[in-house]
This record gives sequence, C-alpha cells and structure tokens, in this order.
Amino acid sequence: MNDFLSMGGYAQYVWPSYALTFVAVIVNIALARRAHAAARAEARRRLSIEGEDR
Amino acid sequence: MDWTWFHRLASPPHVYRIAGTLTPWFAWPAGLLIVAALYGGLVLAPPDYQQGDGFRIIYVHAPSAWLSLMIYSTMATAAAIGLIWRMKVAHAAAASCAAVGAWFTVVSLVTGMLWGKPMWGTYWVWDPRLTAQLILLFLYLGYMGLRAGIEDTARADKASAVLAIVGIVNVPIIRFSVEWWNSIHQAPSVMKMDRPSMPADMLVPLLMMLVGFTLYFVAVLLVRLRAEILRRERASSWVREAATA
Amino acid sequence: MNPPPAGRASWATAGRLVLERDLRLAFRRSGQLVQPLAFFAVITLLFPLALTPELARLREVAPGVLWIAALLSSLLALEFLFRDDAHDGTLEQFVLSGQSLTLLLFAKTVAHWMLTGLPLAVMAPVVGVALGVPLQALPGILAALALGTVTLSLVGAIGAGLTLGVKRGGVLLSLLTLPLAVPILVFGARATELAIKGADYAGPMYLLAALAVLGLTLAPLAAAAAVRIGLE
Amino acid sequence: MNPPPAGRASWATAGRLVLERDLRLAFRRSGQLVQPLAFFAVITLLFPLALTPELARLREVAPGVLWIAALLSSLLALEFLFRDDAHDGTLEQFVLSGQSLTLLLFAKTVAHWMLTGLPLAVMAPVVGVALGVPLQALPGILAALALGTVTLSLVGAIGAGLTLGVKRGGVLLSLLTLPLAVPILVFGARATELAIKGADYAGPMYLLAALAVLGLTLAPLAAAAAVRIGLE
Amino acid sequence: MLAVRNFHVFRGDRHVLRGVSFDLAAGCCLQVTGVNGAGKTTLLRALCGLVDVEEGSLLWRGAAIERSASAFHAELGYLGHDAPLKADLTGRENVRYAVGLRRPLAAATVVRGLERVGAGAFADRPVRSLSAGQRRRIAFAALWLCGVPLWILDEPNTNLDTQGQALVAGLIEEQLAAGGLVVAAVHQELDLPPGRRVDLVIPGGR
Amino acid sequence: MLAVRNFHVFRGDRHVLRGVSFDLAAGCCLQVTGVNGAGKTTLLRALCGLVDVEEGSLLWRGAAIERSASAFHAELGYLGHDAPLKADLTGRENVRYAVGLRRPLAAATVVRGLERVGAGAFADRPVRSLSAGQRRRIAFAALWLCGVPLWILDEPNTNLDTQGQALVAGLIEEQLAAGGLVVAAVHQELDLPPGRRVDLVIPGGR
Ligand code: HEM
Ligand SMILES: Nc1ncnc2c1ncn2[C@@H]1O[C@H](COP(=O)(O)OP(=O)(O)OP(=O)(O)O)[C@@H](O)[C@H]1O
Ligand SMILES: Nc1ncnc2c1ncn2[C@@H]1O[C@H](COP(=O)(O)OP(=O)(O)OP(=O)(O)O)[C@@H](O)[C@H]1O
Ligand SMILES: [Mg+2]
Ligand SMILES: [Mg+2]
Repeated sequence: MNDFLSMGGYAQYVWPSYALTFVAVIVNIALARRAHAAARAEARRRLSIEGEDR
Repeated sequence: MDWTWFHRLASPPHVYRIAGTLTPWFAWPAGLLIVAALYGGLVLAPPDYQQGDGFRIIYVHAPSAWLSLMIYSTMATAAAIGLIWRMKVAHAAAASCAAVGAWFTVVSLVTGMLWGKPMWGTYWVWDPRLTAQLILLFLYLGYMGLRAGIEDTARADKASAVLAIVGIVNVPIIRFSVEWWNSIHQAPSVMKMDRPSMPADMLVPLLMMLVGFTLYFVAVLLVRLRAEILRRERASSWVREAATA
Repeated sequence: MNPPPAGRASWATAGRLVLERDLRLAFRRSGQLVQPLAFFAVITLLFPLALTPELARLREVAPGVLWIAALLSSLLALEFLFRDDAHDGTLEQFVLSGQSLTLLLFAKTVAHWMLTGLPLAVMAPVVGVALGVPLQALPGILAALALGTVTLSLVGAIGAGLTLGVKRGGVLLSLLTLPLAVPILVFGARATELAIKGADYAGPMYLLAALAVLGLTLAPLAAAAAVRIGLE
Repeated sequence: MNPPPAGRASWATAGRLVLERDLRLAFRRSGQLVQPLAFFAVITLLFPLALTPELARLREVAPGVLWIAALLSSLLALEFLFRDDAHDGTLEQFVLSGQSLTLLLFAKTVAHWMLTGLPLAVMAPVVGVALGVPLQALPGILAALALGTVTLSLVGAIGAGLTLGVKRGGVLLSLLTLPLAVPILVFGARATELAIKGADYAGPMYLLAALAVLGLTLAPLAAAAAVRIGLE
Repeated sequence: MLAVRNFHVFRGDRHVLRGVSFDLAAGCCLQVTGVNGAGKTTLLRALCGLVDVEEGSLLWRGAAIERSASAFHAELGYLGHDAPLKADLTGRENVRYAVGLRRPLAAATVVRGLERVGAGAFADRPVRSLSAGQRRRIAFAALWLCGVPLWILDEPNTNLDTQGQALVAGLIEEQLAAGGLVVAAVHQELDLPPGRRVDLVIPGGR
Repeated sequence: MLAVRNFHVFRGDRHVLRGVSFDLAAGCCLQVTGVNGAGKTTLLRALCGLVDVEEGSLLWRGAAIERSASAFHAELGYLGHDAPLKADLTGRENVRYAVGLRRPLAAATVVRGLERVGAGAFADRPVRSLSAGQRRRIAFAALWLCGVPLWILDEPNTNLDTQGQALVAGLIEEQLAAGGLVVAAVHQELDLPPGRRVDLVIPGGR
C-alpha cells in the first residue's frame, strides 16, 4: 500500500494531478447542477409574480 | 427527406425534456468507465520502463487535454449551427460548453506542468504545443469575456458564435503543432491507428479514460444545457410545467 | 424642386468612396498619420532601455521586438477602426446603404492597413538598423512586415466588429485578437530571424502569405457579420 | 414640492463618491476587471513566442518584459480614464459641481490605479515564474510594480487630460506619456533586475518612491489644468 | 406600398411592440406618436432592420422583406435621434460620402442639396464646429439628395428653429407629392392634409 | 441677481456673441431665442464658464464672477443638448452620484426626485436601455435635486412628450416661484406670466 502511495517516488506529481483532475470533475458536476437548480428557482419566482408585469 | 426531426431538435421544450432523459444514460457509463480506468491505470498497468510510475499522470493529462480540444470543437460547431440556422438551442449549447472547456484546459495545463517537472526538469517550457494550449485558454477566456460584455442574450449569442468559429483555426494548430515544429512534447501515440506504440495494459485504461471523460462531458453539457434553456425561456409557457415538475 | 433622380452607385464607387473618406479623415489631422509610426518607434526604443543596451544582444532580440511593436501599434489603432463610425451612426448608414457591408468594411480595413501596416513596414528598416540588424536583411523584414500586417488588420477587423457592442471594448479587443494573431507573430518573427541570419526565409513567408490569403477571403465576411451583430 | 434644500457636500464625500462610482462602473461588467490582467498575461506570452523559448535567456529579459507589459497595459486602460466622462458630459458636470476639480480627478486616478496597477502588481509574480524568475525575487518585483504603476497612472492622467480634445487621441496619448514614463521604466526594470540577481534593490526603489511622491503632488494639479483646457 | 403586419419586438426582456400593424400607400405619411418610452424609435429601427423583429412581417411593394435586404435598404433613408455625421469632415464632404455610396453624384447636385436646406453658408466648415440645428440641416440635405422613396424620420424637428421646422414640413410635403412615403415619429402633430396622413399611436411606455 | 454686461464671445474665428447684455432678477426666466447657429448654446456655456469670454462681465448677486469660480458653480445647474448620464449606471445611481457631489443626499430624496419627473418606473434600469425622453427625465431629476437657485437649460423640451413638456414647464414655474432663476434657450416660446419672463433674441446665425 505504501508502495502504491509513494508512486515510485513520483507521488508529489502524480497525486496532485489526480486530485486536481477529480476536483475539476466534481466541481463541474456541482456547477452544472447548481446552474440548473438556480434556473428552475428563477423560473418559479417569475411564475409566482406573473401578471404583474406582462 | 423528412425534416421534422430537425425542427424538433430546434424546439427548446423538446430538447429540455430529451436532455433530461438522456443525462443518466451518459452519466452512469461515464462513472463506471472512469472508475474502471482508474483501477486499470493506477493498479494494473505496469510502471513505464523509462518513466517509472510517473507516466501514470497520462491517465488524467491526456483525457483532459483531449476534452479541452473536443469541447472547443463542439462549441464552435454548435455556434455555427446556431448562426446558420438561427437555432437558439444550439447557441445555448455553445454557451454551456465554454466554462467546462476552460476548466479542463486549466487541468491539462497543470497536470502537464506537474508531469513536466520530473520528465523535462521544469514546470514550464515555451514549447509550441504548450504555448498553443495556453492560447486555447485565452480563447476560452476571450469567448467568455465577450459573452459577459454583451448584455442582450441574442446579441451575445451571435457575437460569441463568430468568435468561436474564427478561433477554431487554433485547434488544428494545437493538435499538429507537435509534428510541425520539433516539440519536446509527446507525439500522438494513441490516435495513431496503424501501430499503437503502447502496450495493451497501459493503452486500454487510457482508452477507457478517454471514452469515460467524453461521456462525462456529454452528461455535464446536458445538465448545463437544460439550465441555459430554462434561463432563456423563462418567459415561455412550457417553463411552468418544467419548473414545477 | 425634387432632387434629380439617378441610378445606383456601383460597388466599385462605393468602395472607393469609403477608402477615400477614411484616408481623408486621417490626413485632415496630419499629426495622426505619424502617430502609429511614432508609437512603433517609441515602443522599439523602450526595449533597449528596459532590456540591454548592447547592440550584439539587441540584434538577437530584434526580430521579436520588431514584431511585437508592430503587433501592438496595429492593435492600438484597431480600436478606432469601427468605433467612431459606430458612434456617430455612419456604420448604421453603411448597413442601410443598399451596398454590400462586406465590401464597405473591407474598404475600411484596407484604409486602416494603408495608414498603419504599410507605413510601419516602411519604417521598420530604420528601426531595424537602430537595433543592429544588418542591411541586407532589411528588404526581407520589410516584405514580411508588409505581408503580416495585412493579416493583422484583417483579423483585427473581426475583433473590432465583435467588441462594438462592448463598452470599453479596447482591452477585450486585444484579448480576442492576440490569440488569433499568434501564428502571424510566430511566422513573422521566424522569417525576420532567418533574414537577419542571412538564411533563406521563403518558408515562413509562404506561410505568412497563406495566412494573408485566408484572411482576405474570410475575414471581411466575418467582420461584416460581427458588425451587424454589434450594431444590435 | 421643492427639493429639500441642504448644505454643500464636503470634499471628502465628493472624492469618495467619484471613487465609488468608478469602481462600481468597473465591477458592473465583472469581465472587465480581469481584462487588464489577461492583457498583461497575453502580452508577456508574446515575448517567448517572438524572442526565444529558452528559459535561461528569457530570465535575462524578464525585467524588461515585465515592465514593458505593465507599461502597455496601464497605458491601454488610460485611454478611458477621462474619455468616457468627457464624452457623456460628466466631466463638464465635475467642473460645474463647485468642488475642486483637482480632487475629483485625483479620485478618478486612484480608482484607475486600483483597477489596473494594483491587480497588475499582484499578478506579476505568476507571470514572472513563467519567465523563469526565481521565487525569492517576487516580493521585490511586486513592490516595485505597485510603486511604479502609481506614478504611471498619475503621469498618464496628465496625458489623458491633454488629449481630451483630440479625436483618436489614443496613440497621441501613448506618445505623450511614454517619454514621461521612461524614468519609471528604467528604475523599475533596474530594481527588478537587481531583485532577480538577489542583490540589494533599495537604490532604484528609493528613486521610484521619489518619482511617486513628485507625481502625487504635481500630477493632479496638472491633470486638472489639462482637463479644463481639453474641455474647450 | 409599405405594410407592416403584427410586429412584435423585444428590447432586452421588454415586450415593447405588441402587434403593430399598418398600411401606407404611396404619397402618405405615417405619423407615429406615443409617450416617452412607448416604442416609436424601436418601431422605426425595426422597419430599417436595425432591431430584430420577433414576429410579424414587413411588406414593401407587395413583397415580404427579410432582414438586411439590400434592395429595400437602397430605397430607404433613415434619420435617427442623432445626425450621422463625421465631426472632422465638412458638411459638403459628409453629404458627398454619405450620398455617394448610394447614387452617382455630381458636385453641383451636392450644392443644390445644401442650399435646399439653407446650409450653403456653413457647408464648408467642419461639422464639429456647427450648432445642433446646423448639423440637423446637413443631415437633411443628405437625406433629400438620396432621392429615395421612403423616409424614416425620428423626431425630425429636434433642434430646428421655426424656419427649420417649416423647411422640414416643406420637404415632407414635397416627398409625399412626388409619390414618396414618410414614416415620422413626433411629439407635435404634423400639419398635413388629412388624406396624406395616417396616424399610429403606440400605447404604453414611460 | 444675474447680470451680463456686453458679452463678446468667439468660437474659433467667428465672432458669435457681439455685445450681449441682460439683467435677470430673482424669480425671473430669461428666454433666449434665435435662429439655428445664432449663439444660444454659446451664451449658455459662456455663462457656465465652459466657453471663454473675450470681453464683458458676469455679475452674480452683485459680484463679478471669474471663470471657474466654484462658489458660483455651486449655485448653478446646467443641462445641455445631451443629458450627462453614464450609460452603464441606472438612473438612480446616476442621480445619486451626480447630485451627491454637490450636497448631502438621502436615498429617499433621490426617490422623490425620480418620482417628481415620472421616472420612478425605469429608475433601476441601466440608462443605456432607456429611450431618448426617458433619459432627459432622469437628467431633470438630477437638476431638480441639486436645489440650486440658477438653472441653465438648453432646449429643455427636446425629446419630451406632451406630458413631459408640461412637466418641465411646471418645474420651471416652481423654480421661479421659489425665487430661483432660469436661463433657457428655446425655439418655441415658453408659456410664463409676463412678469416672470425676460426675452433675449440673439441676432445672426444660420
Ligand atoms: C504544461 C505542459 C503540457 C501541456 C500544456 C500539454 C498539452 C497536451 C495536449 C494539448 C495534448 C493533446 C491531446 C490530444 O491531442 O488529444 C496532450 C497529450 C499528451 N501529452 Fe501533454 N502537455 C503537457 C505536458 C506533458 C508532459 C510533461 C508529458 C510527458 C512527458 C505529456 C505527455 C502527453 C501524452 C503522452 C499525451 C497523449 C498524446 C496522444 O496520445 O495523443 N504532456 N498534452
Ligand atoms: N437597448 C434596450 N434594451 C432594453 N430596453 C430598451 C432598449 N432600448 C429601448 N428600450 C426600452 O424600450 C422602450 C421603447 O423605447 P423607444 O426608444 O422605442 O421609445 P420612444 O417611443 O422612441 O421614446 P422617446 O419618445 O423617449 O424617444 C422603452 O421603454 C425603453 O426603455
Ligand atoms: N467649436 C466651434 N468652433 C467654431 N465655431 C463654432 C463652434 N461651435 C459653434 N460654432 C459656431 O458658433 C455659432 C453659434 O453656435 P451655437 O451652438 O451657440 O448656436 P445655437 O444658437 O445654439 O444654435 P442651435 O439652435 O442650432 O442649437 C454657430 O454659427 C456655430 O457654427
Ligand atoms: Mg425615440
Ligand atoms: Mg444650441
């Protein structure tokens, strides 16, 4: 296991790469879902005040 | 020829619905492929005879670099469709691409730099391939800047579409820069169809990763597209059902 | 007392008028004409001040310095390519003139090149000598700059059109144009370098020419599309 | 239903309002804020492309490159320091406000520095690393740039005021400002060079500071005089 | 000759024109009124194709016009809130370049146009040194010289003195008498014979 | 309260104002008329010190005023041919920054000003998306809120609809009733009680 973690001496390069990549992967999922949720909330908010403006 | 499919493609509510249905069909295979490729790449694949375990960065670097280019091409294609056929959904798709593309450009740059330190002895060299990738980042930033600079959505759509299309000239430059100049960067080893220069147990996880990332991108794009469509169509009646469903 | 009815102006007349108008506007302020040149000269002057005053080492950086200075002077002037016309409504009248917008904007771009790129190329030998470039390299440098600035003006026209709707678009304009201008810079600097070394610089010159042809065919169309969008 | 009569606004309020207004205008377009930074980065990117990709040799030219890029980014943004305000009549209203024009323009200059010089100085270390500058030199570079850009903004304000009446004053502005900016460039590049070498860079820093003090005392007065003239 | 069917135009998110329709025969003037912000300028610019039309159609000489149809544009002259002049050129040069784009133009014709609007005295001064009303006159000279059948005018009387307003009224009447069409957005009613005037009031605004 | 003695003003080489003099008491409006190019705008800008006066003197509250005298400027509000607004800011912000330079200003006061000119409905939209008349209204809100005794207005009715013109007339009357002064360049005569109006016709021009 330790062998695996040390990556033959390249740990300081390999693991940050993987970390960054998967942070990006997760962040992009989160951002997309948040954008969708926000758009839905906005649409709902607009529907609730509908008739006032147009 | 029956063009109804084309018109349906252009209809926001239809795309919104279809995108919702399709998302899991891309997301789950993407997740499975990526996990499997991680196992294959980090555990099963043997160390490289030259680079030792350092080469394993390839499993994140190559897919993210590939995505950064693929996303730009997708964006430019969608923009062109939007401009030519005046299809709002295509513009929405192009708009959804930019941020994801910029993210993965940054990832490819940073993982490349992290790989460069042990391999070339420095984080950064002003090599054509690397520089071109940096320029790609600026293209993405310019695209997003232009979008942010124009308030009216319809106008922002069209202006940024022109930019995306013009900027596509850079993509082949990035892809082929390695062959045109004598770059120190790795020449394409996977995409050469005749004789993959990599042993199978290294190659297979890489291919799985590439496919996994591509599917992942499609899934993310679909979610972003739905958000974008909803934002643009907030005044339409169909949004009522979509938003409350 | 109606105005005498008359036929439509030919496209050649229209293009010539736009070109003439832009040149006349520039000559009206005679000072304006020298400005890109002076800017070019001042920028190249900055390098010896900031980098190193040794002629031998200046010669090494000369190609890069020349091209960066050219790129920046050209870029700075681009800002005004369409902005004034958009602001005072001239561009709107272009759209409504019944003439091809592509043609009219192309005429404007040609005027822009004649007022910045061309004098710049002509001026470059002088600046080159100051940077220690050998005399026999000067024709090559002139040719490369003349060719490269054509493409720069064309690419810049797209950027200028796109940033029309953007307030303070100047910086954004650079941000959009510079990445697209990188190939010109790379090939141009390469040709200049080879010329200074006394080597054959035909290779990068062909590439520059290819870029210019590409620009000539596509850029005016893209610029016209961009301007139409930018006018809202 | 008359407006409630009230006293006069203090000079501090007036200055704060002008500063706040300019910052708000910049933040309104969030993209605009990053643009000078991006421009700075793109300009520095041009040098390795045009000069040489070798880090060892890039390091030698790094001080010059950093300062020229800073100078140009700052200059490009200067164009808009007063132009928009002159165009839409805001500057006229400043003159008629009963407040000291010197003060109001100084507030605008401060805003300009906060929006260009300061972020530029903060960004410089990143760009420096890409040019092969050693880490321990970065604080010195940051300090020198922060100080130097203050003077640049102040000197630029005079130029921007003087070119107000001039259509397409952008290039002229550069011509006026660049010679005045040469001392800043020379001392700044010298300080940076010493910092990169690991030597003591206090000497040129003192000179930079002296220039900044000189600028702070004289430039706002000169700028106000220039603007009054430029308004016709 | 000019017909608009059910125009719907958005500016940003605002639904400004909600189904505007009208018919305009040759020799008639459409007088567009409405409070500030009603959408007069929007309608005029939409006719020119300078603003996107969300829905509806525009017919000219019986044929539907697409956006940016240059044949239609060649028959149309537009004068907006601001006169489209280059400040550094003289009035004469401005007219020459603006009109020369559209039709062959002799120098004598330019002089005729400038004199028609009473701009002869200041035609050779750079426009930047002209007063607001003098600029408007130059712009009218260019419009008149184009000799196009359709004029689209946004508040044509702005900045003009009494004689200038009479002059514009005269130009409009001539244009109509010659079988031309005028679309004008105004705040004060135009003084035209009833048969020549079609009224369009745009609701909403302010 | 305001007196001008023998103003001579040159624009470039042109001797535009040749000895203009007038006296204006508190509560009175000076109506400046003249054909296009007569020099109305020039006179107004000269009063503000925005144009150099070759000869003549300006008296305010009995004292002679130098050019750029900030005490005089603090009592004066000028509205020229174009509304001095920032296109990227909303109407409310524009008013706040413009008026805030001159006097302490509560948010509620800004609202009052905007409502006074009928700009409440569009006060929070960026000025770039407003119609010509809506912009003028915002500019009037700022002028009104300054609460200064002397208004200098160049063609105040430009771009305003009928109700807007009535509004401006109302504002001017109020200003006069409160003992203020107005100098207005117009092409249509202002409708004011005779005692309140002083006429000045500038000869020449066009
Ligand atoms: C900042 C530094 C780097 C950048 C910007 C960068 C950029 C790229 C790009 C743009 C691709 C293209 C992907 C495609 O064509 O589909 C790529 C692929 C690749 N890179 Fe890098 N790279 C960097 C450093 C490195 C280093 C240090 C190595 C290894 C020593 C490396 C090895 C590879 C490999 C093996 C591929 C896959 C090539 C293929 O099979 O097509 N890269 N990189
Ligand atoms: N670019 C824009 N973005 C958003 N809304 C706009 C834009 N331009 C105009 N509007 C709005 O559209 C409406 C109509 O504007 P328009 O300029 O057509 O009015 P108008 O009738 O010409 O008024 P005026 O008499 O003041 O000139 C107004 O409410 C205005 O605020
Ligand atoms: N910058 C300038 N240089 C030279 N002459 C000028 C300048 N500005 C104005 N003039 C001239 O001065 C005269 C007066 O101009 P001014 O703008 O004061 O006229 P006005 O009475 O306001 O006219 P209008 O009713 O058209 O607004 C005009 O003949 C004009 O051409
Ligand atoms: Mg209008
Ligand atoms: Mg006037």
